Amino acid sequence: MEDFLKIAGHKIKNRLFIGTGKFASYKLMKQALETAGTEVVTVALRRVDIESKKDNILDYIPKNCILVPNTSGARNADEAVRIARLAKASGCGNWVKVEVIADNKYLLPDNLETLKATEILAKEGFVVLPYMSPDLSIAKRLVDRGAAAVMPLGSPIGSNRGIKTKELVQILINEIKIPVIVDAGLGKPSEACECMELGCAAVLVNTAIAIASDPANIAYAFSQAVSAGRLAYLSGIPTSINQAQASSPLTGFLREND
Amino acid sequence: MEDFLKIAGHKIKNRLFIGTGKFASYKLMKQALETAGTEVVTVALRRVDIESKKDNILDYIPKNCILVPNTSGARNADEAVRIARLAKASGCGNWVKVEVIADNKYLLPDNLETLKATEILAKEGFVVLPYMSPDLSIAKRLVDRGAAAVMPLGSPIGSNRGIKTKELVQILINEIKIPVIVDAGLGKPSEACECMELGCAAVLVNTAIAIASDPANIAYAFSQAVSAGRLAYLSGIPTSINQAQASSPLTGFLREND
Amino acid sequence: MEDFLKIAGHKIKNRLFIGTGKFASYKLMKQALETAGTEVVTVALRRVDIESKKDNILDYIPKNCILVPNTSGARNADEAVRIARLAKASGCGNWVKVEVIADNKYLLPDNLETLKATEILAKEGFVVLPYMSPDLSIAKRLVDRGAAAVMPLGSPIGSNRGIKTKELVQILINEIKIPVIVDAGLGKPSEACECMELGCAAVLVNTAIAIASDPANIAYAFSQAVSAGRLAYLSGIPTSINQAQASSPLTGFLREND
Amino acid sequence: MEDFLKIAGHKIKNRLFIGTGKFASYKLMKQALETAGTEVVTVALRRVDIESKKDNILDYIPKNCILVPNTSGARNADEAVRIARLAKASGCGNWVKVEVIADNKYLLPDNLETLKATEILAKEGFVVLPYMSPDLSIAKRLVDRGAAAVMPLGSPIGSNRGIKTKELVQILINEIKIPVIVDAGLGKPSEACECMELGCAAVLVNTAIAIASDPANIAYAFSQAVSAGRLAYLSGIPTSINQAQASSPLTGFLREND
Amino acid sequence: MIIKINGKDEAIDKIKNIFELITHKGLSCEKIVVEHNFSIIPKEEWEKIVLNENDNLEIVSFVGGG
Amino acid sequence: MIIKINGKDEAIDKIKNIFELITHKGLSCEKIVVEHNFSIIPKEEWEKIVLNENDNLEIVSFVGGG
Amino acid sequence: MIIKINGKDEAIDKIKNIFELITHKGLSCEKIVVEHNFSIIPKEEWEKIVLNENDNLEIVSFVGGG
Amino acid sequence: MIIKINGKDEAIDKIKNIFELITHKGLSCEKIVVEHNFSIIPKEEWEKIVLNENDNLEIVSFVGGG
Repeated sequence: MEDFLKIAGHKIKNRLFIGTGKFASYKLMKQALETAGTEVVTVALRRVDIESKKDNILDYIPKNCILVPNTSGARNADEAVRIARLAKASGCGNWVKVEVIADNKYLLPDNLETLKATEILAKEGFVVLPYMSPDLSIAKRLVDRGAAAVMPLGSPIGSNRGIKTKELVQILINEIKIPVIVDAGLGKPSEACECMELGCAAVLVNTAIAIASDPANIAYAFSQAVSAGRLAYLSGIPTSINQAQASSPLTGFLREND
Repeated sequence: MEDFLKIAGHKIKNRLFIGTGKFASYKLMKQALETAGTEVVTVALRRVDIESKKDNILDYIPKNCILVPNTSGARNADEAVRIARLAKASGCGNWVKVEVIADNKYLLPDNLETLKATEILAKEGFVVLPYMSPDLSIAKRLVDRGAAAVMPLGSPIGSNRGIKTKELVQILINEIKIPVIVDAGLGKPSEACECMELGCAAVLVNTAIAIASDPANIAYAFSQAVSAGRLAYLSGIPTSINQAQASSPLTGFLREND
Repeated sequence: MEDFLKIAGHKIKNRLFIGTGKFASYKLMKQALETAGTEVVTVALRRVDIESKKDNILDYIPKNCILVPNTSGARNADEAVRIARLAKASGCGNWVKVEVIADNKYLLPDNLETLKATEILAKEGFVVLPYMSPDLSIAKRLVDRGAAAVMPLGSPIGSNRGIKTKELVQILINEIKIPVIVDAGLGKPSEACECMELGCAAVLVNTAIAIASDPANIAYAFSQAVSAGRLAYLSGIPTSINQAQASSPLTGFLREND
Repeated sequence: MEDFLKIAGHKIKNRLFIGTGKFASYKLMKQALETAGTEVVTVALRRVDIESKKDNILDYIPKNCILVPNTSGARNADEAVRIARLAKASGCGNWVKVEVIADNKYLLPDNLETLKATEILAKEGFVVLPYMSPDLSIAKRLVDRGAAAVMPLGSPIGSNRGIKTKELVQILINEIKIPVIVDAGLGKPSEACECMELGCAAVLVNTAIAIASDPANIAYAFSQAVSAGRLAYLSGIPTSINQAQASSPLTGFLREND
Repeated sequence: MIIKINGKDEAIDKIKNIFELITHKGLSCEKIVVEHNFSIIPKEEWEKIVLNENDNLEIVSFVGGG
Repeated sequence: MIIKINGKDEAIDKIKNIFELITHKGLSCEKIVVEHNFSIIPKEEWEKIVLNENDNLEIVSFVGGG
Repeated sequence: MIIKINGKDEAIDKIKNIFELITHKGLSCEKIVVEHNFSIIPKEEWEKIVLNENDNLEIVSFVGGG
Repeated sequence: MIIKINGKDEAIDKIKNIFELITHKGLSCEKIVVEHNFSIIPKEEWEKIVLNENDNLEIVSFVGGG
C-alpha cells in the first residue's frame, strides 16, 4: 500500500516529524534523525554567537529532510513574520512552523496572533504549519487563510504528558480538511501511536527523543509506533464492547451441550 | 542490542504472541502470523468433526512458531489438566496456556482452579502460562508453583477495551520475577505498545487481529507497536511534568533579555 | 465558613448553575431548580409563538435566581449583541451568557466572535459570561475585555461526556483571575464534583438534569456533588502516591518486630 | 425515598464508612465522624501500652455507629481469625473486616487467606466484610462462604489514587448479589461519588480524611459526594454520546429556516 | 395594512400602535420584548409607536435554554 | 459393536483396534490425539488397543483458539 | 513469679489472678480484651483465672485503623 | 565607526561592506542570514551594502528547535 502524507506537493512517507532542540550533541541528533528515518525536521533561528563558533546544525540533518524553521521566540504575529522571512532567506525552503507564544509557563500558543501570521505568510507563498491550541473555530479559519496543516498541542511543550486534548483534536480531525499534526507533549511511543490511530496525519516529537538517554533508540521506537498507528487507522480500529467474546470455540471441551 | 524473552530455554525475539481463534480462514490467519513474524501462537483443542473434515490448522502455522495449546473449555483444574495432557500427546511440545473459566459473561479466569492446574502441570514438566485475573497474591503463588509466566487480562476477552487493569498489572511487573504477559482485551496497537512500555514481557492478541478487515495489516501494526513499546521500556520512559519546558532556545528572538 | 462566588456584586452561595432547556415541562424544571437550590439559571430568547400561547417560563423560575439569558442561535458577534440587548430590554437584569456557535455538529463556540461580542457587551455594562473553547490566549483577552467569568466547555453540549478538556481548563484556573465555570458536557455528579475539586468557581449543567427520568433528584445530586467538590478544593486535595501507606498501625498483631 | 443499605439486619442510611487510623487526634476524628454523620467505622486491635495509658478510642466514636474491627496485622487466615475473636470478646459486636496482607509494599490483600478466614468467621456467626483484590472468581466464593459484603480495593491503601480498578469492580457489582464496598485508595470526593454512580453499595475512606488539614470538612465533603453518587445511581446515569445535542432551541434566532 | 410580524406578513386593521397590537394578540405585556424596525422599543413607548405599512416587528420572550 | 466416539454412540463392524478405526474414518494420523476410556493412547499403541463393546473414544485435534 | 505480658517478661508479686493484675496495672476493664495462654478470657472469669509462672498474657484494645 | 551587531555596539575599521564584515568575523557565508537596518540582504548583495555609522546588523543562523 502506498500511503503518503502530501503537503505542498511533497510526498512524505514517514509521519514522525522530529524537532531538533535540546539534544546533548548534534551527533546524537543526527543518529536519531537517521535511525528514525524522519523526513521532516524543525529548527529554530537565533543570532549567531560570533565569539564562539559552533558547528552548523544543517550539516547534521540528512539532506533528504524537509527543513521547517519555527518562529520560536516570537511573541506576536509581526515577530513571527520577521523570523519566517529571515529563515526563508537562508535558502533552505519555504516551510515554516508558526509558533507565537505569549505565556511563559505553559508555552501555549496565542491562537489569534498565530492566525494573523499564518495569513500573512501563506499569502507570501510560505508552506505554513501553525502550532495552535486545539479549537475548531480557529482551525477552520487557519484553513481558510492558507495553512498547509494545523498543529494542535497534545499537552504543554516538553511536558511528556501525552495527548490530553484528545477530545478536541479528534473533532479537528473529523471536521477539517487539511492534515492535523499533533505537536508538543507526546512523551511515549504509545501516545504517538494513539494519535495516529485517531486519524492524525503526523506527529511532531522533540523533547521525549532529545533528552532520552539513547535518542536514536527512542526515535526508532517512536517511528515504529507512528507507523503502527497509521496502519491501524487505515485498516480500521475495531470497536470495543462491554462484555467478553470468546476467541476460542465456545463449546465446552468434551461436553455436549454448552 | 540483543533482547530476547527467555522462557523454558527458548529465546523469543518477537514479543507479540497471537491467538488463532476467530479468523475468517486459515489462509488469512497464516498471512497474519507471517506478516507479524510472531514466534508464539496459541491454539485450542476440540473434538474432531468426523463427518466434515477440515484443513488442519497446524499446516497454516509457520514451523518456527512455538505452539501453545490453551485449555479453553475447562471449567475446573481437572478439566484443564486433562486438556493439557491431550495436547501434549499430540507431539507439538509441552507448552500450555492454562485457561479455566467459570463465568460465561466476562470469561474471567478462575484464579483458584488456575492455580491448582498450574501446580499439577508444572510438576509434570509442562511450560505453564496461566491466564489469570491480576492479583499479586495469586501471582506470587503461581510463581512458587512453577508457572513460566503469568498472563493477566487487560480487559475481558474479545472486548477490545484495552489495558483497564493497568494499576494491578504494573504491580505484578514490579513485584514478581517471571514474565508478565498481558492477555485478552487489547484492541489497538497503542494499547499493546503501552503494555510493553509498562514493562510487560509480551502481549497476546487474538480478536483485534482476527476480526479485522485486513488481519495481516493489523497484525503487522501490532508487531511494530510491541517492538516500539519494548524499545521504549528498555531505553527508559521519560517522566512527565506539569508545566512546559521549551524545546527551542528560550532566548527571545532578536531580543537581549528574556 | 462563608464561601461565596462573587460576580458583579452578587454573592452566590450555590455553585451549581442550571440551564432550563429540554425539560419535559416547566413544572419539572421548577422542581429541579428548587430542589437543587440553584441561584443562577440560564434561559434563551425566541420569537413568541403568537398562535399557541404557552406558559411563561419566568413564572417557574424562583424569584431569588439570577437570570442569565444566553445568545443561543447567534452565529456571529452582531447577532449575539442583538440578542443580548433584546434580553436586557425585558427588564430581567443585565447578565448574559454569550454563546456564538458556527459549528452545527459539535456546537462548539466560535472563540473569535465570542471575544468581539464580549467586548461590545461589557462596554455596554452587561455582566458577560462567555461560553468558550478552552484556550488560555483567548481567555486572557476575555479578561482584558471585561468578561465577568469564562465558561469553557467540558465536552460538547448535551454529550454527557464529562470534563474531557481537563488539561486546558486546569491551566485557565491556574492562570486567569476571573471565575472559571465549566459549561456543557457534564453528565454525572462525579464529573461536576471533579471540576470543583480542580478549582472551578461553578459549573453549569442542563441536559443531564433536564432529560433525567427524575430531574429534581438528579439536580439535588449535582448540587450536593458541587458542594462536596468545592469543600474539598477549599480544604486541599491530598496528593496521590504510587505505593501504599498503612491506615492501620503498621506493627504486626501480637508480634514484636515488624 | 427511603434508601437503606441492609447488612445483617442493620439499616444503614449513610453509605460513607470511615476508617479511624492516622488521625492527628481522637478529637479531630470525632469531629469528622460526627460531621459526616457516618454510621459504620472501622477500628484496629493492638496490644495495650501498659506504661503510657491513652484515651480509649471508643469514647470518641458516636454511640450509634456500627463498630467494625479489622484484622490488620494478620498475615494469614489463622491470625485473622484470632484477631476477630479477640475483637468480638470486647463486647462491641460481631462485625469484622477481614484484612490479610502479605505484601508490605502495596498492602494488597491475600485473596486466598482472606477466603479461608471469611469461611471460618462466617460459620462462627461473624458479619464478615473481607478486604479483597477485585476478582470475580474469588468474590463469588466469598459470597458462597458467607461474606456479608465484599470490599475490593480502588487502589493501594493510603495511595489516594482513586478507583483504578473500575473495570473489575464494575463486574463485581454486575455479577454478585451482596454489597460491593470500595475500600482503600479513594483520595477525592469525586472518586467516591463515581464509585457510587457505578453501583457500589458504600465506600470506606480513611487516609484522605484523616490526614487532611481539616478532617471534618473533608469528611463532610465525602459524605455529600457519596450521597450525590448514590442518588444519581438510583435515578439512572444518562448515557454519553459523541456529538452535541443542543440544550437551547435549535432554531436560529430571528431566522426562519435553520 | 401589511406588516411583518416575527418574519410573517400579516394584514392588520384598525390597529394603530404596538400597544394595541400586543393587546389585540392577547399577549402578556410583562414578559415580552418588542423590536420595531430593528430598534428595541421600551414598554412605555409602545403606545407612541404608530405602525406603518411594511413595518417589521419582532416579538420575543424567554424560553428554556442552556 | 457399539462404542461411543466423541460423545455419540456408533455401531462399528470389522474394526478391531484404534488404528483401524482412524484409518476407516479417513482421519490423518498425524495431528489427532486419541483418548481411550479416559487414557491417552500414544500413536504407536493404536494397533494394540482392541476395541470392545461400550468403549469410550475421544478423538481430538487442534483448532483456532486464543 | 515471671509471666509474659504482651510479649515481655515481667516479675509480679502478690497478684493472684487476671482481675488483680488488670486492676494493679490501672487498666480500665471495660474496653480491653485478655487472652490467657491463647484462650480468650471473658471479663466475668478474670477473677477465677489464677496466674502461674510462665503464663502468657495478651492484653489488647482498640486503636484507630482503616 | 560604531555599528550594532546582534544587539551589541562594536567598533569596526577598514571594513566597508557586509561581505567584508562576515569574512573578517570568520563566519561561513552559506548558512547565515543577514538583516541590515531591518531589511534582509540576499548573499549576492552583501558586497554592495556599504556599512555606515550606527547601522544595525542582525546575523542569524539555524539552531536546534522543536
